[in-house]
Amino acid sequence: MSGAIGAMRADAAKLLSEGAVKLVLGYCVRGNERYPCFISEAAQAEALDFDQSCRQNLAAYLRKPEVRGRAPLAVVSSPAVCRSLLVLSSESQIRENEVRALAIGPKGYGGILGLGALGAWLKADYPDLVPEQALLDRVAELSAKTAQERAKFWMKEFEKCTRCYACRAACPGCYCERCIVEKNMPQWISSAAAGHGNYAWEVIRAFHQAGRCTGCGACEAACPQGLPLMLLNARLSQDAFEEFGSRPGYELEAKPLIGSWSAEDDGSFIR
Amino acid sequence: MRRFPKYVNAGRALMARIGVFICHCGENIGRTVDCPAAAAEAAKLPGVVLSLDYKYMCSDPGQQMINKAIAEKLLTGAVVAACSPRMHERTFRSAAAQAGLNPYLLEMANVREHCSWVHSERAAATAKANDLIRVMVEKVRRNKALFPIRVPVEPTALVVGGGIAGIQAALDIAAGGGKVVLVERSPSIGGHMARLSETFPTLDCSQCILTPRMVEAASHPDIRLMTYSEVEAVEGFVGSFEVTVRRKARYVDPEKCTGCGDCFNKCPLKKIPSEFDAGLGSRRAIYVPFPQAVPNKPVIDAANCTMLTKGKCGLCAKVCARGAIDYKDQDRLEKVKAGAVVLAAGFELWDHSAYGEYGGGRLKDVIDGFAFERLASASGPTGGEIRRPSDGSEPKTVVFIQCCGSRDDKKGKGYCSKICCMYTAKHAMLYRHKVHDGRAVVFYMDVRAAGKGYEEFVRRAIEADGAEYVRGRVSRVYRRRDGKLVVKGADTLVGRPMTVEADLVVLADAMVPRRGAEKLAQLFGVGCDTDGFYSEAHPKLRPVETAAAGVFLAGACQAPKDIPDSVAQASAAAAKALGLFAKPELEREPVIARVNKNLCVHCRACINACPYGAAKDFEIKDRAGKLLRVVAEVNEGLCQGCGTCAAVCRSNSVDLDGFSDEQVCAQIAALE
Amino acid sequence: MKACGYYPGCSLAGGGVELDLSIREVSKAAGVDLREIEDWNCCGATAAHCLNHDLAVALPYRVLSLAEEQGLAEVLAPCAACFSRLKGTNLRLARSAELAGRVRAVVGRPYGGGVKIVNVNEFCGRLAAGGLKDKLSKPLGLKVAGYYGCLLSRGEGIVEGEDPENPSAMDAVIRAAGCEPVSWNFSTECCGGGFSMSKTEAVVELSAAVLADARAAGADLVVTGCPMCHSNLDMRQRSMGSEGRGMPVLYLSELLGLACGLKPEALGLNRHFTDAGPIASPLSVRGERRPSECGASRNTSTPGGR
Amino acid sequence: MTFEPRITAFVCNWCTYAGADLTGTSRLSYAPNIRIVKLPCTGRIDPLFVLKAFEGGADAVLISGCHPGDCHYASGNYHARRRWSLFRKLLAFTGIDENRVFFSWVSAAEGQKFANLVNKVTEQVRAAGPFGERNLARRRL
Repeated sequence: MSGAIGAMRADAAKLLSEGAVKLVLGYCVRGNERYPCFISEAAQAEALDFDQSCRQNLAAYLRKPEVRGRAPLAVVSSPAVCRSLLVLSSESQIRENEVRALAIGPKGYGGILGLGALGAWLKADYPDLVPEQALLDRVAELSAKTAQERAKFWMKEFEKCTRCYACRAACPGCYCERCIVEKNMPQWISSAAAGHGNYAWEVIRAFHQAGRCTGCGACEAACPQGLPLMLLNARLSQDAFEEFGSRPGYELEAKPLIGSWSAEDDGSFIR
Repeated sequence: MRRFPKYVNAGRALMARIGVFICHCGENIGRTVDCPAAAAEAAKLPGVVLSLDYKYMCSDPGQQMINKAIAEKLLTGAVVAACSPRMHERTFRSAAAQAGLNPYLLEMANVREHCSWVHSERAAATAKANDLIRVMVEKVRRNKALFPIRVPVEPTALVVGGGIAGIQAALDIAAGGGKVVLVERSPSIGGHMARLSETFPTLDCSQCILTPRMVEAASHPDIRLMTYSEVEAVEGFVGSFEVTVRRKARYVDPEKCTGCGDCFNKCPLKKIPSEFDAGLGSRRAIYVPFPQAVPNKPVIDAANCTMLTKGKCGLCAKVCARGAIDYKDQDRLEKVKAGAVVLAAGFELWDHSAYGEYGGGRLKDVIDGFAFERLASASGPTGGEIRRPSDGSEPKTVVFIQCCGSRDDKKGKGYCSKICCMYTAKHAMLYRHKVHDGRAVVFYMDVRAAGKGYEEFVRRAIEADGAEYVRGRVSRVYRRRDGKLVVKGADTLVGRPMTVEADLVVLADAMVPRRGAEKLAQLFGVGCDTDGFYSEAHPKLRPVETAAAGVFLAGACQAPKDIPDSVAQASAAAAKALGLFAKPELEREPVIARVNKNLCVHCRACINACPYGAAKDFEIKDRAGKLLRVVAEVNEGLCQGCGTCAAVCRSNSVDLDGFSDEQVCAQIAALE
Repeated sequence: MKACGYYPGCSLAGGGVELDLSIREVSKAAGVDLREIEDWNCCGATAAHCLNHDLAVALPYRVLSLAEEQGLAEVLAPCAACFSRLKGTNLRLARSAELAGRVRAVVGRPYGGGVKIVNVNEFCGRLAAGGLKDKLSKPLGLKVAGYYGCLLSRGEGIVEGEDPENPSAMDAVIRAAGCEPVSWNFSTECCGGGFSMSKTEAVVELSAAVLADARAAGADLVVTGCPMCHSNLDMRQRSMGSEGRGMPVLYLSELLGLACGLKPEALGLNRHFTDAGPIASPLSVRGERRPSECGASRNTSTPGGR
Repeated sequence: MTFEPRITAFVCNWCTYAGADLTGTSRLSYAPNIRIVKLPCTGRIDPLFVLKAFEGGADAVLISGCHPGDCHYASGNYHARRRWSLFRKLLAFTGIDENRVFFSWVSAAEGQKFANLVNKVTEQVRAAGPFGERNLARRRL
């Protein structure tokens, strides 16, 4: 891994010194803490680091005008971040010439990759990036319970939500200028941090990631109340894969799952 | 300028003043719903300034009552609780419009079909009626005045495809007073029909009935032919399409050319297989596809002409007295404005090389229907004598195999190509007429001869002309060393395998859409079915329209069709186009989607989801023309108002007029 | 040495013993270690699938399950019927989890679906392009009609990469053996198959037509991969008219073996009904004596004969 | 007093609304527990509508439109089908099971089917009981 990090640092420094990018988004590790860091000088590249606990999804920064304004830029990208970049690209949020990835993962460093090359790297080294087994086990365990037990479980969890929207801020997929929860004419989702408003928010937040969630886990990691958001995301990703073969973030241009259809889609639940 | 009717107000400018009008419908509603009680209940609703019930709201006095209330109470909205809006919404909305209320500020609560007729218990029915009225009052409070979308109509039709369907549509539209631009991709109009020898069930000579139509189309002052041309791009929408047409280089100036023929008589390249003759005859590198071509002006086949490929020859330019040959000619793009489009892209025959058991396309004497047409045609490569392609001898036994590629979803197509039973009977008949001692054997699955005079025609082929009909499939055709084609099949009526030694085999290949038809459909926003045929808007009631407003279908591009069906549909498409041209402006229901461009982040979900291609990218620029950002936009002319875009928009930046988020939310909330 | 699972099935121990011999010989020459599945059972051909659909899957299932247990990722099933049953079972199990569950319960053994089944044409093709590439020292110089019959040309998803009406897998092997594949019409026509006993005259008629077409196309011999086809084409010649008689019918693996210079007897060539001697004998190769001229009776020919 | 469920139905204008009209013109009766909200197409129905209906007190929600292939807008019902196939599973995962959200295709000719549908749904919801104040999806401040 250390060789990989060295190569990544060298590439970051090279890109900056050549002027190919103006900014590199990466992580630095201090003790047990992982911070995102923004590097604009080649000399600072030594500070870059990466390990498996760097869960914050750097692609989420790409919607911020102060970051975008400094394009072209490079992002230290774990496989999940790479997938986020491809999702953003297929939703026309970032363009090929704006962003490059310094692709890095458990199998080593993949080099400086343009958006067009990310898919091939992912398919070669991480072709079936699925949620961790432990998470799937928890999903299965909860799914096996009765509807009432599930309702009770989620009621207890959702009641903790303070509606700080840290989950939204951490998610690269949540890039709307005006989030649906902030719409007030009409107010679909109550903004009060309780009851139905919390339920609607959690469910809609998850559903808006249908066919788009790359499973990076940044939302859950960001939640100060410790809500198990990844249970929702994983369940939805699992359903989307099993029913529609959805594998978001492997293609540069992909039709959105919600917003496309096939005559062969399952209709057995419709009477 | 839009011309708006002058309404009392535009809706929300004033505090809501809503009138509720409850109809007894004689006893139909009144028997189960306590209408006076419902009126009293409605009067208590916020914003309701007037609540009445009456025996027959749709009667003249009933409508007068609404009119009067609108005028006197200065209503900003009205709810009529009566029958289904499918019944009388139009009635009440026009009454409202007459009284000066924007018609889209009136809604109906369906208390008859959805309430009094389906429930018998009076209290429950009245309670439900109250709910339905309350929901509609809440909706109307949030209704906006809407105005029919008016689109100016360019009274020109673009007809794509110059076969019989396209020609017929063009002639009918021109006869009805419209103008037509007829785009045909080959050098001549006429299509497949020009290649046929005779037509079923009358055995009319195909060219004799077609060529006068071709000439008529060419000489009509309101029809402009654009042959050797293809549609390149489409912009705009119903009423005002702007279509870019690629005019392919002909290398012959049609203005100067007199069609004398010196050039193609001198062209030294004589052995190019003629597409028109299904490869059985040949043409030159400068050619007219067939003698009766319209326009009768040659083109140069750039792929074969040595002057164009190697810069050697130039003979045609030397012999052309008019100097019409221009080797430097280039493709040109031309824009055409049209209010309506008729797609008549036609068909082609399925490539039977997928049938390995029939020789996989490798056997010279296994031919398709068009090749047989050309053999039988007096103007064909054999002058109308049936000769087999391999050695030019007269075939003494011809086997016709029906359903080659049709009704075979494993190797071919699942559908029935509809015309093959008939043309096979015709082929067998023509063959027997020409080769009296010959044997015509037809293998069929079923004979589908539904049509005027069709069954009789098939009977005639069998009984009068002695065609041998064998019900069964052919399992294999192979060429024996002596040149005979051995046809192995089964006679399923007798229950025996049988073998025929034939000299010629004619396959009735399935009809499939033309290559490139799908691309053309995409340009116009027209859907295709799984087989690539163009999708009509409704299989029963709108068989000529498409999902794209103002784009109509004619002929075999929609489904396999024979000539009379193609012509009938072409005339229907022409009537549709003329219907559009009857008024200078189009009026459309104003239920359309709108994008809030301030909020849109251009995730393109709506653009992907829109079935009409109405949602498109829109570039926001500053005054200097600098691109600020890209958002989505809905084209009013194309949007049909389904609202799918609004539902896929995560930030709800798209909304639907008439069924807006606010309206629906208020309706749901009113059900508490 | 490369290993490959081996499922001989019943016919390779009986009427198709030459196929067994030749396969084993060419495998040895190519350095492929054939590992016979231990405790294999009948594949179910040809009757099981007409009588009991579950049984028709359960029998091959057990074979596949054993192969998987014995660590065989790939199994060669030289008999065309065995191949079809085994591979067809793989396909059916993959298509229906319900069926897989039911059969698993009946057989009482697990099977994960991971055993690949290879037929004789694929196998010979692989050897010719691989292990035998440098050993094909004896170009035979004959005109060969490759006969596929039904089971090696048909079956959606079973015979892969072939046009069922115009198969070509044998061509490369025939060329590798230094022969010329002839273009003929009957490469997939029916030989009469299992009617050999019950309707012998039909089989004789059909098989004779196949041999006659091969002859008309100028073939010196016919090769096949199917023991059933082979027995019909080879054994029934005596009952045929002159159009069928005297055409040597070899297994594709035998042809390959001859081209490697292996001994004809070792390949089983002496076991055929119709004499393959002229071809098998090194002296008479290259058409010095056209096999079709050697007449109907196998007694008139040189070595071999049973 | 027996529990009378409240069912909110979101239906498309072209098929199910017309089918419900046909139920009326055929005078077929059904349980009076349903309230129809008409929309142009099932494609228009946002998951938010369903959540709002539960918030507002519905015990169940019914969504119904044109059969596959019959959509007036060509593909709105296909969009809806895909959307709901996932959303209903998400709802079930969070405790709103198949006794609360129903889907159906009812054509303009299926008056009897509509009546049967409403009756069956009403029965099923009646058996399941009130959606309940205890449910978070309902509970308000």
